[in-house]
Amino acid sequence: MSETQLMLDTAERIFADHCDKALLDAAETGAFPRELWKVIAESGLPLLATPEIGGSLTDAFRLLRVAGRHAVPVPLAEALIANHLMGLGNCAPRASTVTLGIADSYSGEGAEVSVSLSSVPWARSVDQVCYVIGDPVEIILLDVADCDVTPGANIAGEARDRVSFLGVPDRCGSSETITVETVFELMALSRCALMSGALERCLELSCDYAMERKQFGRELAKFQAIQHQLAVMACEVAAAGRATDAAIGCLGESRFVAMVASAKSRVGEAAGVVAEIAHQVHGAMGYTHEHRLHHFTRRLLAWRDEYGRETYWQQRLGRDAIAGGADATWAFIVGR
Amino acid sequence: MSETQLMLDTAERIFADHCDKALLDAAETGAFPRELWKVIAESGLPLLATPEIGGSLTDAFRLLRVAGRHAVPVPLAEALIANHLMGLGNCAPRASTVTLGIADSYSGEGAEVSVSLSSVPWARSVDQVCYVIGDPVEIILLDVADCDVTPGANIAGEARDRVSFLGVPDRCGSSETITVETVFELMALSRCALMSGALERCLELSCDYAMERKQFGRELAKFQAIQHQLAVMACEVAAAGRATDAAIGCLGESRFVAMVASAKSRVGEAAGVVAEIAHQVHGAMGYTHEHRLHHFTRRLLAWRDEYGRETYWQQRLGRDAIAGGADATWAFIVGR
Amino acid sequence: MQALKFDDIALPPEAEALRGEVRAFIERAMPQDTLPDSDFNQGHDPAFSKALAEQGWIGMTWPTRYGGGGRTFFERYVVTEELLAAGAPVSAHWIADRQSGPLLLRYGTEAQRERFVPAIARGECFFSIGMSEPDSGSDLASVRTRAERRGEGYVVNGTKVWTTDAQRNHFIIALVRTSQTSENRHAGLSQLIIDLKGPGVTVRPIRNLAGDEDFNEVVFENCFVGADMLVGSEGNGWEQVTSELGYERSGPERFLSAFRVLVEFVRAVGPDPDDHVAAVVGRLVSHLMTLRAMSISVAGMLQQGQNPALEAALVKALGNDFEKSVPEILRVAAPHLEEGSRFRATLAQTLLHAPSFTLRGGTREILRGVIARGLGLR
Amino acid sequence: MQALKFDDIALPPEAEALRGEVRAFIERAMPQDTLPDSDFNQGHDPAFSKALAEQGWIGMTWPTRYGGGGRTFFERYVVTEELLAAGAPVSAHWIADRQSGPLLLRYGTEAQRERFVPAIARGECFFSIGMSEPDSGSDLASVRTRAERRGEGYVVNGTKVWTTDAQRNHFIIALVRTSQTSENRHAGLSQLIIDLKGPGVTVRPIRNLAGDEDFNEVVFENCFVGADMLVGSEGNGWEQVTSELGYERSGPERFLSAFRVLVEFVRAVGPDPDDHVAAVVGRLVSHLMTLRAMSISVAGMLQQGQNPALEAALVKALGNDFEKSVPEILRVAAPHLEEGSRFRATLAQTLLHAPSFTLRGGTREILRGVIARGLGLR
Repeated sequence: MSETQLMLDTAERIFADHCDKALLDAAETGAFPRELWKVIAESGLPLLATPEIGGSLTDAFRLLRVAGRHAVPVPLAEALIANHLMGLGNCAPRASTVTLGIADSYSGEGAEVSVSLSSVPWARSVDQVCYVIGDPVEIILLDVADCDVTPGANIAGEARDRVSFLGVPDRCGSSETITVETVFELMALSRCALMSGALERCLELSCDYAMERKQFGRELAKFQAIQHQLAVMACEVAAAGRATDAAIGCLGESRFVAMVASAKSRVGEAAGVVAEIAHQVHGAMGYTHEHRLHHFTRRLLAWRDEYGRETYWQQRLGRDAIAGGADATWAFIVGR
Repeated sequence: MSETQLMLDTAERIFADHCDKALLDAAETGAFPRELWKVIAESGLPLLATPEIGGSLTDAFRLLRVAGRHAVPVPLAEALIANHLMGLGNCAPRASTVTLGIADSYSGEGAEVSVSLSSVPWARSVDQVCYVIGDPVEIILLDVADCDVTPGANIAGEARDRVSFLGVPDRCGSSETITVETVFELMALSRCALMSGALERCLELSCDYAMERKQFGRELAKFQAIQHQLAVMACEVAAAGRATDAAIGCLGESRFVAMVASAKSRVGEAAGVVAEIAHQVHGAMGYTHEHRLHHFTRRLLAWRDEYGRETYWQQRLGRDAIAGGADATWAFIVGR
Repeated sequence: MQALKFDDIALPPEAEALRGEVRAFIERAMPQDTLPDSDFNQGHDPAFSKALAEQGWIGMTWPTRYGGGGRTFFERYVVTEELLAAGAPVSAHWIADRQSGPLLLRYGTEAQRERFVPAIARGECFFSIGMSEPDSGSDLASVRTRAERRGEGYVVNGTKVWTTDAQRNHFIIALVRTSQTSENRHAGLSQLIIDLKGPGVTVRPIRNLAGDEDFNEVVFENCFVGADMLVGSEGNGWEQVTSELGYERSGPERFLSAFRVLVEFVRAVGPDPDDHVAAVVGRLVSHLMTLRAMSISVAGMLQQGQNPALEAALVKALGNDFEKSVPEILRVAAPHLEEGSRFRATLAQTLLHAPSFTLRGGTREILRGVIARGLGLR
Repeated sequence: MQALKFDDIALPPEAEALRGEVRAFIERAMPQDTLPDSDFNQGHDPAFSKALAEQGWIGMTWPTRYGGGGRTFFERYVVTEELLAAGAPVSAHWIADRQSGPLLLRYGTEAQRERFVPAIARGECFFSIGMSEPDSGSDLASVRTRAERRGEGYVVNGTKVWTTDAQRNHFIIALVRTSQTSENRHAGLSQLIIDLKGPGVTVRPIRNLAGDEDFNEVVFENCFVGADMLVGSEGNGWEQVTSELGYERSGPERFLSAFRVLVEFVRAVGPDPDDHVAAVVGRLVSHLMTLRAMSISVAGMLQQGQNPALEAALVKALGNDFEKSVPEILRVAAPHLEEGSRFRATLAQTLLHAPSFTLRGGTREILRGVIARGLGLR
């Protein structure tokens, strides 16, 4: 635990040092923050979930929550999971920088394949793109140099690129312990963790602003209506954090899918409510580009859509809950 | 217009004089308020929408709004529409008391029919039950004495009886100007009008209570959070009233169905919000049977379900709106 | 701003081990003639409470020397949530088990503990709460019921109101004023145990809007109460009540009150509903799973001796809003509302009781105020 | 409690007669290169405004002797709602048409009327509002920009902020302090017309979170303004501003801002969606039909010379909450969010702009306060 805390403190320091307003603004115009990425890589953080260094996926998701607090504009979630997958494939992590995508069209016989991946974070700026395919899954690495990359961005200005590849990819092992679905679930959880951090930050920014800003001669925080809005916000932030932790706590268990479904849905709901209240409290100031609030609120709006909207996960969770029949609804919720 | 106002004032006086707490309580245990019904009948109000006395359906719905303000526990809406239907069928209104139902199962050849109607207001206490059937519609009157009546009640304790009949009913004419659906729509609008009145009353009761009741040394009304809740309530009450009036204003027009759908859905939504806030503001006091608030809030909960829940009308309205295609959405809303 | 801290605590194996037993008991002991209701205020059934006590499931966390079970909060949590989820009738022993027992163990005299606590644990002694008064609302410090010293005890005069089950329970622990109002509105209050069937006490049931009689008005007229019935020390009532309110903060009863509506909804929609119905169920399930995890965190933090006051208020505020929303959400999501179906009956019952959900232990306004204070805003 | 009074007013035939013409014009004049946006703040297009003016649809209700159309509020209503529903670019002339023109007609000097009003009606003269300041928030009485008498005019110093389109428009009507703050915070304020391109005025665009520059900071440094640019009388600014805010109270712009998202949603789901999608559309349509009826009532009551202040605030508060909820509701109701679809693009644009919906003419808090006052609660 204390080793984990040490790691989180290190990460917090790195992120706080580097992720200032200027860096976030630059990243959102498409400038990859190489210096930050180098520091992060040197710290070993992207390897946290590879068996080699004894780290765990649990720590990786805790790290992402801290990253969310700072809107860290690098593909850290992708690198963490890609390296984890390479580890599962018994393939040593590379010195190269790597991102991760989901193959949305794939064909190929023999060695040569044609694959395309949409919305890959920062594909344009890294060395390799990882994805998984098949059953049992093969872990594949593409050299970006061999790919067609079309830059794109999500609503938060985060790089989300389209990647096409035709050729013989680098197959770096396979795994029986996971499926293509598992990777989707892990990535959904990564967005929960990132959102939980960003939500905390929105609450802090809003409370600070309310304490500081005066209107009609007294601080906003003294108005009962504002207090109640911030209370509602705190409820949502707390629920999101708890739902995320609960899912992280079930990694590797049979409950995991249900917990991820619950978390992604619950956190996604919180994201909408919190973003709205945060802007409501901040007024015109929070609507400016100059204020840092929007780096967090726009990411919330983007991340809640990535790897399954609320509706998607609610349908899955609902069908699973219903499957056992009405009298087993409670047992489903409790997990036993 | 002034004649209408005179009628509404008369009605207001009759309802205010008679519909006290004791009468409402008694009616909810199943005791039909005969004295009140007699006074109403003598005033001619139930005949407001029959061609004979030159009244109009518009006035009938305005009257129902006043009735809703007093939770008048007699089948006034049913009598108004039944008498209107008898008028359409060129059949003189009877001296007898009448209610109205929707046939939910019907069979019969020749003169003899078997029909059953569910949730008929006060069937047990009136002389006749009116319903319509067929295309073109026939207006039918059943003598309650010839029916099987199973007493029942809705969530508000209002008499809603099941009526079965086997035999030769009293056919009192037919009409080409309406359909079975029209009657359903008129009844849905009757519930909008009743709810609009009850909603206004809930707002009044809540504002009065907040002005009167002290907590922590000052009136509830002085707390910003309570003010804001009452403001939200006022918005809903206003919307419900306006939606109802708009539908009443379209009686006989091709827009009528859309306007009723919009009104029943919008008013039903308002009912839930307003009932909740009213109880929130009233605290424990409003939860007691002794307080009059619940006569209105429970009726709101009942009436929003009668003649089509929100969902039902939303689906119909939505399908109609979609039918013209995306670029005609606006024209649908405007009605041209 | 104070950080929101919910430790990632799961129920330990020894608590989970109990679950099967509890379910088997419920299967056996659940009355068949009423609609199950997850609202802890519904269903006052002394026989059921007695049977529960025989399992050792009342006063579970209390010391064995007072008839308690010496078990953990987690074990109690499992029993409580299973009972509520099943809609079992728990109202008779509820307050005694959750509030009065712990209060007496903490502040009571040895004689009080010996007299009342084992009886509660046996399911033979039921308590009511005597806090609210006709004009107090959420403002407990405005209590006006007076207790004047007279000989070996107190003479009590005044009126308590909204006292759940006072007409059925044995005792009330009343918050009374033992000295005049001073500058400090919280001073001069004390707690007395009063026999609800004793002389000088009149209990008048108050019908609620659903037609049931759960609430009561309790009037004390020159009611003599022995000094040995003073709980804790004279004048310390405010502090005691405040800590007592802590017990009712964030258990599963804070978000499960409408649970049976969900169960009947799932039954009504059948095994293969459309996408929207599935999503509605999934959404409510995700809220329940999350609230439950938060609530278990608070239980665990209490077990570790922490004081998670802000976190408890968050659970309570969220849970309250959630349980009120459940019947409204399921009502419009239901494909049909069949007359006479279990879903419709459960829905109607819960809709009528829903206004009472927020009356318990602080309105929404009060809770949000507590949270705002926790956030450092006031 | 004051009764809520919405007369059942429908648009009269002469107003409806205009609708076809307006639609034909939009069909013809609508720019093809941008996504239609129903937010009145989006789309500053002087050419479009000019074309609109040529139809006689700017300053429609103003006297013909000042270049106005002498038409009714109802006719203006039809033009406005058709433009917004189509997502036409109306931002350039919006403030001049809705606020500045009426203000000058009511309070301006004859010379001001003759100079500005016909130019506005020709679509050649655009105005901005100069009320908010860096520290004022919703509290307009705290204005600190000073205007000191100097010779034949005033010297203005201070900063206005959140001034929409100041970098593109011609004039600003600034609320300034012409005498020292006194006990009465509302005294000593005046309104001046200031040339945004003139000496002593610096306009700095403020980028918003969507990356656009609509807002500006407007700095006055020893900016000389002739006395003939004083609107109304010196010291009467507060009253004038309050009546000016009335003009922006409850038109269709209060609930249509997100309308194009609904249109694209209907396009995306196709002609035969499932029941839930149909219900979602029906629900939003019912809200729109209701808000529109309420809004037309207010227009009609204004036309009759009534002052429906409470009713206007109700429409605005409801409309605001509604238009913010639209993108959120449609986002989760959409069966899929196809990358690159018009629905997704419109949704994203509206989600980013949604925080600004409540910044206009009073936050939710302010509006609810106005309503509470109307209800007699404060």
